[in-house]
Amino acid sequence: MELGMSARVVDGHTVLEVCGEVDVYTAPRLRERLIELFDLGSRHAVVDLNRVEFLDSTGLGVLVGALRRLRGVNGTFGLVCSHERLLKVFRITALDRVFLLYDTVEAATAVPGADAELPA
Amino acid sequence: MELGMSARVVDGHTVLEVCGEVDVYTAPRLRERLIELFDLGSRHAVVDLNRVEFLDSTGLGVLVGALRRLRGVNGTFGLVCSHERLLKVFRITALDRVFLLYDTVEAATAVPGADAELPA
Amino acid sequence: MIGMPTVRLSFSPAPAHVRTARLVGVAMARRAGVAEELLEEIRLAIGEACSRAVALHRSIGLSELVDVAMTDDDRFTVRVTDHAANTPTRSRCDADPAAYLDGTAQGPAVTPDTLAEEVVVAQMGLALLAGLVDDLEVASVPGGVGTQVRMSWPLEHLKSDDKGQWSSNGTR
Amino acid sequence: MIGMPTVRLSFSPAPAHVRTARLVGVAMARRAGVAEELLEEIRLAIGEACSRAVALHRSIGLSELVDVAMTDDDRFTVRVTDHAANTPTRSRCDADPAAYLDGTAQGPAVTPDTLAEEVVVAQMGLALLAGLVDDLEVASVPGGVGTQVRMSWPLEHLKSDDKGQWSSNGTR
Ligand SMILES: Nc1ncnc2c1ncn2[C@@H]1O[C@H](COP(=O)(O)OP(=O)(O)O)[C@@H](O)[C@H]1O
Ligand SMILES: Nc1ncnc2c1ncn2[C@@H]1O[C@H](COP(=O)(O)OP(=O)(O)O)[C@@H](O)[C@H]1O
Repeated sequence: MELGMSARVVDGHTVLEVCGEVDVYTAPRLRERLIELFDLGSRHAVVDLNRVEFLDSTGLGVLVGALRRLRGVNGTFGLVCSHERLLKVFRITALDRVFLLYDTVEAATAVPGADAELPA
Repeated sequence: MELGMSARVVDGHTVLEVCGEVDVYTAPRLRERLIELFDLGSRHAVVDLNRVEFLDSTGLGVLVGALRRLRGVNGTFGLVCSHERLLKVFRITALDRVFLLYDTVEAATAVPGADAELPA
Repeated sequence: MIGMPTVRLSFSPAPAHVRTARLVGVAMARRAGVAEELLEEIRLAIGEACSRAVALHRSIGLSELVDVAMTDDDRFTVRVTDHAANTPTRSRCDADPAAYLDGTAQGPAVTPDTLAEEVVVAQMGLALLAGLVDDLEVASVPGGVGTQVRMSWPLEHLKSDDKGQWSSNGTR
Repeated sequence: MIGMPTVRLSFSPAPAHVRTARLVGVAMARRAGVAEELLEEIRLAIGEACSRAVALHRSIGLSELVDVAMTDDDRFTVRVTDHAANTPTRSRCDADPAAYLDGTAQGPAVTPDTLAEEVVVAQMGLALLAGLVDDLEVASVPGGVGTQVRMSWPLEHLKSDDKGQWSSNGTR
């Protein structure tokens, strides 16, 4: 139910794994965390949503904001999302045509990226 | 959360194992089930509460009703209850001095009883 | 604002909704910052206060909604309000449970068992409320018909209210 | 009685309470007998309707409570009501999300990103409501200030209402 987040670097991409519910209550913390990562220099980010149980419009808004921010600096922003429950949310809002959606972290990080290792 | 019940005969006692929440919403079903067992001839009953997560005053009322009914026919009525969470409820209401409380089904069925096997 | 409920739940007097009230109460208490070890007694206390109100409404055929108001200012406070007129029958439930089992509390043994069970339930409900809740107050609704059970519990930790914003530079 | 809410939840316009509303809505839908496979969309739809109302109240600094009324007569019906005055700004959110990403929908690029995100959220919220709920109705509050989102879902199975009673013979 609560939001959990953990970041690592995979093949030059900053991968943020998210679990729990991303909603109007917790989305601000996802936004904060992404800003933190971008401020640390991440330009190629992947958000792994495969362990997210619930995603609402506020969560989508945060993801759209992240996409815009990385586009603005010629970065890339991918989403890992393979569960029908969440894919439905992207389809209904037509955001499946806006985001790059991948089934696995491997697929999402296969595109070239150049993020350095994260500071501890 | 929901109420689950299953009955068996152990050493001449009808043992009703209950799991889930016994509250103002589900207690009527516990009452129904006990009545059914008593109508089938059970005179020595044990209710196993060890898998009950929640018990409120309505649940207590049903247990008191069962105790009264079996006392009225010279039967016995024992409760299996070893978890502090539930014991607290019995203590606060002073019903720990009214019921025979046992830690295990074995202890509760050790007293002599004479219930026949349950019909399938 | 103290006294202004943060969440108010009103429900028709049906047992199923008592579960809803417990669910909401515990979820709110947890979020408000009540200590984890108090949550179980809050669940039970809210359930008892609501069951009592539901039973009361049903016993007099009152379909009006039962009210639960919750606030989390300095303490987590729950107010459960019924809308039944204050009659002498409402205080019939203060006998000793053991006496009831002896048959002495209910007078002649002709009392139907279902009524008797209701009396036991009411007694046990009050015993649980009084035994569980340190800060408990039962009072007539000011200027109206009904009774309000007010309970409160301390908050363990304060809530944070920070939220990040996309910085306006560096984005486009 | 049709129209008489079985459960009514009112909450101050805080994001945390949207979770409470989802929790209550799904618990009630399940008990009312809504098909299991509809619960996830009910959770999302109630969340979106409530988030919208909360955002609206907050955007105009309105501390009044948001209302959610639930009934389960022939269908499971949820009504989410805000109390914000109906102004033109309330219909600003109907642009295309893709256009927003291009920067074309918001006119000049000076729009702060945080506002822009709120617009996206509002668009997505409406898209989700419209896409998820077959029986959806958005209307001004009759004779008052505010908007009501009404949604309903079919009940799969009927509820039983039997409960056993201790037989009065054989007990004492
Ligand atoms: N356990 C928590 N985890 C993360 N953020 C929290 C937590 N508790 C509170 N917050 C933050 O505090 C904000 C306010 O929530 P809260 O004050 O608990 O709501 P309310 O008191 O109105 O029920 C939230 O938007 C959230 O960002
Ligand atoms: N899933 C269930 N399991 C057992 N009993 C149930 C169930 N659903 C309903 N009942 C019975 O139906 C009665 C009425 O509950 P219900 O009609 O669901 O409440 P409401 O409609 O007021 O929310 C309950 O007291 C209970 O005995």
